[in-house]
Amino acid sequence: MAEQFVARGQDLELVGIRKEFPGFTAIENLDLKIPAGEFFALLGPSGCGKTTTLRIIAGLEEPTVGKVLIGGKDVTDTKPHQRPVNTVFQSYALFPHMSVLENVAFGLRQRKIEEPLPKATKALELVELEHLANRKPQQLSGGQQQRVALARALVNRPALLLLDEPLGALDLKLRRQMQVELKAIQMEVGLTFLHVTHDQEEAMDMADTVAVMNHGQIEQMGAPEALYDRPKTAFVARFLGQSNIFVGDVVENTEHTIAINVNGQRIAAPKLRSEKHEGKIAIGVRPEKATFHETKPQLGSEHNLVGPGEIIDIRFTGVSNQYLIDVPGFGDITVFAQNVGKSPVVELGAQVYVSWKVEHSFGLSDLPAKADNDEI
Amino acid sequence: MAFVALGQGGAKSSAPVKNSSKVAFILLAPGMIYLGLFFLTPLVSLVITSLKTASMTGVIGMYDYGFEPGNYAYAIEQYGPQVIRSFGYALTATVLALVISYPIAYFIGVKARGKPVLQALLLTLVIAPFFISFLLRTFAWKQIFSNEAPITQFLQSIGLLPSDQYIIGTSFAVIFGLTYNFIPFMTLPIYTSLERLDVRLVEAGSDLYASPAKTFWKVTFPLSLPGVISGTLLTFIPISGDYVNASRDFLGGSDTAMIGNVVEANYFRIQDYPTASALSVMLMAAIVILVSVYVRRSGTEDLL
Amino acid sequence: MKRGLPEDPMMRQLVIMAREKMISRRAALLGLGGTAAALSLASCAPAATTLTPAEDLSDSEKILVWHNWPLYMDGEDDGSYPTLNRFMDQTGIKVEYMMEIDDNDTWYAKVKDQLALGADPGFDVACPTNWLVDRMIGLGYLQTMDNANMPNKVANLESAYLGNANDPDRVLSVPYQGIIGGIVYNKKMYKEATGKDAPTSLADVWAPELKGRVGLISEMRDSLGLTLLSQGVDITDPNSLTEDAFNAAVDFIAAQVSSGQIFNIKGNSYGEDLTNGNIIAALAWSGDTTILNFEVGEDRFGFVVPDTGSTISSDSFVIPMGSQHKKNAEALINYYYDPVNAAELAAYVNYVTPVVGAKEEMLKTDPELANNPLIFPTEELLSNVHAFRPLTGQEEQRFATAWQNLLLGA
Amino acid sequence: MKFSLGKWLLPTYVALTFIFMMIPIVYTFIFSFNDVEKSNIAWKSFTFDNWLNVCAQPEVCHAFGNSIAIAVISTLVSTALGTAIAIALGRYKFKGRSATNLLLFLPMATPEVVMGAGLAAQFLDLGVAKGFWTIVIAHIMFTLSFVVVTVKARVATLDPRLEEAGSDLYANASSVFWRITFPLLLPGIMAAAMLSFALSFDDFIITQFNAGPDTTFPKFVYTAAARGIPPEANVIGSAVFIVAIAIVLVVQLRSSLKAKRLAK
Repeated sequence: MAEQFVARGQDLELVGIRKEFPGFTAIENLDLKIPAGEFFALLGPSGCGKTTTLRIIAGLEEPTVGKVLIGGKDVTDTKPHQRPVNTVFQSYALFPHMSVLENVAFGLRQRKIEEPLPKATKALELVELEHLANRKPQQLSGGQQQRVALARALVNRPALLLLDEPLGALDLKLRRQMQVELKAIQMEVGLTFLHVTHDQEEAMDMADTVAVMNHGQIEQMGAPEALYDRPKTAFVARFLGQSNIFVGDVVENTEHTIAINVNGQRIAAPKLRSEKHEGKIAIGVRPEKATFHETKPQLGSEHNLVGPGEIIDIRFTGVSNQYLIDVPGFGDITVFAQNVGKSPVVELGAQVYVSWKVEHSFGLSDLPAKADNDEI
Repeated sequence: MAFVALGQGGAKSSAPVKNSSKVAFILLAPGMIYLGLFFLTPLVSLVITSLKTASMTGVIGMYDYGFEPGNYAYAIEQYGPQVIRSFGYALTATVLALVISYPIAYFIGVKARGKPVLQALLLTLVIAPFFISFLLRTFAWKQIFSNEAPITQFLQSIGLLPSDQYIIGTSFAVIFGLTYNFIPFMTLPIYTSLERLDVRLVEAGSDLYASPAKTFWKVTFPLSLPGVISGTLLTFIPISGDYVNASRDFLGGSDTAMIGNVVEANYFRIQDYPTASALSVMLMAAIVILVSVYVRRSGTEDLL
Repeated sequence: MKRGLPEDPMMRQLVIMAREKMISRRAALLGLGGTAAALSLASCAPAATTLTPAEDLSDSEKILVWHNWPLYMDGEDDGSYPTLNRFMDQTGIKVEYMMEIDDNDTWYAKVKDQLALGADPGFDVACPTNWLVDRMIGLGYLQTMDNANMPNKVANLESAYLGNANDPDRVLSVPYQGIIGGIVYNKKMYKEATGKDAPTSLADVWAPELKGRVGLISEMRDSLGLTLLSQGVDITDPNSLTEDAFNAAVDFIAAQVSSGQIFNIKGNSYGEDLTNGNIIAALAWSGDTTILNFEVGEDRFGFVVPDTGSTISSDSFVIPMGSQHKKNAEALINYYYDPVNAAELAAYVNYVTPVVGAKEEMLKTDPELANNPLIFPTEELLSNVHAFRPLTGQEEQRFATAWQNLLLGA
Repeated sequence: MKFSLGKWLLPTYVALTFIFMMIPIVYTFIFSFNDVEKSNIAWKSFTFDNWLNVCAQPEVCHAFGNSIAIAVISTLVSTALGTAIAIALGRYKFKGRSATNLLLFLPMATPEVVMGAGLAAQFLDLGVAKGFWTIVIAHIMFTLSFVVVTVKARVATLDPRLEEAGSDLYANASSVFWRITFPLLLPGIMAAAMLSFALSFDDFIITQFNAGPDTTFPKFVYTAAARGIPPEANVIGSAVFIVAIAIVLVVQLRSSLKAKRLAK
């Protein structure tokens, strides 16, 4: 067993994982490969199967079908304690009957590693909690408990560290601070991190690679920027940030551009940024990429233009204003405008036009489901 | 049965339950086999014994396997009054215990809330009688109520008790003893459910109903019902089978015998095992029917 | 239903034998064991399993467990047990003396499983009452003792106890004490209540002045025996003591209970009711009177044999098949058949001693007690004392049930 | 209850009831100092002798020793069996769950006389001689369900993630149990063991049916009641009471103080 433990991250590979529970299927068919040393985030709404995936990797659940490989080795049939994997649980799961130090030393003791206490103390130093070593977990604040849980996992130098929404229970400020710390620690120790979260900002902020999961399947995977810039499905487009999505039949299919007809108006997207090129497709744009005009602007074919519509809601969020514009035949369109001193730019009820550059459009592989619309 | 979970609260965690029949089986098997061997099979033995016939040898205490439902008819015919008396005593003592216990449970569970030391002390006082032999306590009452004791003399002197009547040996003494002995069994479950009662509900109630009595009957009491049910069952069942209090050597007399006394006498004195078993089977059946009706009516399925 | 002679020839023979035994009153009333044993043996023979005595370890294990009744050993009140301690000193046998028998039935219920298996029932020697001894002999639960180890018994056993059909040498059970049943009463309270010095008949006990102040011992053969005698029934005779007669007596007692005449029917604790004044008079045992007086420290209680006659029974040493200390038990029996020891014991327990020479010994130490007819009954007293006739298994079951149902109330 | 809201009425009632509850206990205690030889009925004079020479009545001590031995053995077994069942019920899904619950509930809903007579009938049929071990068997049987209920309540409050965290941290199944599950369940298991001990120690009815010639403290008291309970029995009863109350008070006060501290 001991040779499995290396002070360096290892690859994780999931092959054809399927997990059925009585009455429902949590994971449909999952293939996933996380290279060693990467900070990988599994992002999705609750119930999408991400926690189940994590539990399968940790060995706490058995997959119905499929294999789990860590460092190229098939560990599907091994017990949790035999896997070079540690988990930081959402609820921290600190042992209430042991001191902080004993909690951290637990894994070391189980593996009969020499000098467990000095090593545990070192790990506590890493999370800056060595002064609380003799306290009981219940006597610590939420953030402190979270750091103990992290130290308890990290001290084992696992090939793979699993983080199950570890920041979920913290308040916003603490969460930001912990995000920074987590990332710093990951860089420092160079382990493979698999972070499960439903917080898209957290995922984008910390991860090298983000996988968006929905209904037991990974919908899209990639670097945070790429994912945000070019979502491939309506779900990703709406779960990762906000999107305005328009559905229509393809009326134009040239070398560089795809255009659809929405209620008589042409909306175009670059062909390279489109998943489908014919039939009924959906084209979207991020709200911050769109601008509005109080009078109908004269724009060329490199712009999409819809309107006029009525501003039905204005929300002030500090750095920007969010405008909700009801364009007949298009539904509600969201536009973010930088807060550059004059706020709001226009009044509620004003008639405006919305435009954006065609190069900012993205064409989706599917059509938005009703439910996805409701989420926004 | 909540009283045993004393001081542990009843917080149900939404723990995901592991799905492993194999491990569960290994954990369950020894205990369940034990109960099967020494609880269920004995009940079957009881039924078999209750149908045995007198041995052809005519030796006292010897019976042959057989099918003699007449044992039941005999038991009912011969011991009907004792059976009725048992349930009458049990019912009276249960109601008395409930009336006496509820205010105590209310005080500890609601009024003493937020004073953990007081609460702990009072709870200890409630369970204190458990720690001195039940027989010694009952015997003490016998002495306290004996004919020459001051209490009897006093009651006779003020005319509350005729001069040729005594306390010991009467139904009053037996019901008194039964009530006394089972008060803790009633208090603890009621306390447990009142302890979990959200005081804000009572406050909301008094907000809406104004009268404390109405608040009590409309809010507090219904919320404590699971404890009341648990308590009444915990009191009624053991009382209906008790034979110590009604024994002549304790608080009983010539016409206080209960089912338990009949079973004891038939078992130990005349070795009429079939009759003793038939009575036990009938007692068990009556209790099972009563419990299931009671539980169904009050809607508390989760007795454990 | 009048009961004639049984149909079964063997039973018939036994009953005839039993009746022949009654020719000598004294012999009949004290020689209880044999006839009854023969009767019950005959009736239960098919069920009796053949048990074999356990290996006797007396030579290596100097211990002995003795089950006996309370108030049945000298020095019991302060735990000093003078005669018993002397026995232990003399023989080196450590006796564990346990007051386990409060009631023949409940004691028997406790030990019968082990007896039936021939296993160690928790005692090496015990002194149950003759009717229960009969049952145990009939079932083959008892070891045969060796007279060679009990020379005192051979020499001093009251001749009236010899000559049983089933146990001619009394080697299956050896009498410990004889018990006379009669009326125990509180002298002062009785006088206050009735104006009379002492009750003379059972009718006195049922007098309205004693309403609610009468106790009854729960031993069927004594309480009902006295009642039956008062109703003119000859309790030694199956033709007189029929089931109808028995049931009539039960009904009579039941009426006394329901009218409130009888305060309680109890085992040994009737003594407590007497000492704390719950009751004034009781149908009870002779020997307890002296002990109760000793306990209260004054001559408070008296005992009378009712004019219609008293009951008598005996408690006997028995050794169960499962005992591994038969020789130790025999040594104990032999010890208590030494007249000196028997006299010392009798002076304390005040029951009828079966040991010849005990009276002479007691005359030396306590002449007054030696002339106590309750310990050394006179012929006159014995002429009015009767033993409850042996019952067949079925009879015993029915009688005992009727009696228990009375005790359980309506 | 209408009146209970009166400031003093309810506390007064509670105080009076507690005094009432204590009467026979105090009586038993006082009469343990009575200078009598045998039947401890009327008060004679004060003495410490009964306390100093408890075993002057060897039967009392013998019965007490038996009771302790039986209670210890049956508590150990029923606590082990019951804890396993409680864990299975609280942690695992399995078929026949409701049947299991029913089988566990039934002994608590069965009058003792029925259980006692039933088991005795079985021993009779099997030709088993009753004695020490049949008492132990009977006591394990009727205390088992109470152990399950008590421990189950504790299992319900135990976060299963803690056990998962243990196995995640390289602890095998037995380490997880002994280092995590067991210590966390310990308060519940201790409570169950105490309850089981108390139930066994004080049981009379089931014991009487299955004791054979062996005796226990309650059985001794029952038998002795017929001729007067010796003061030594009061001594043992009072001593057990004092020790038990001391233990319970310490445990209760400690846990309530702890709860108070944590609540802050």
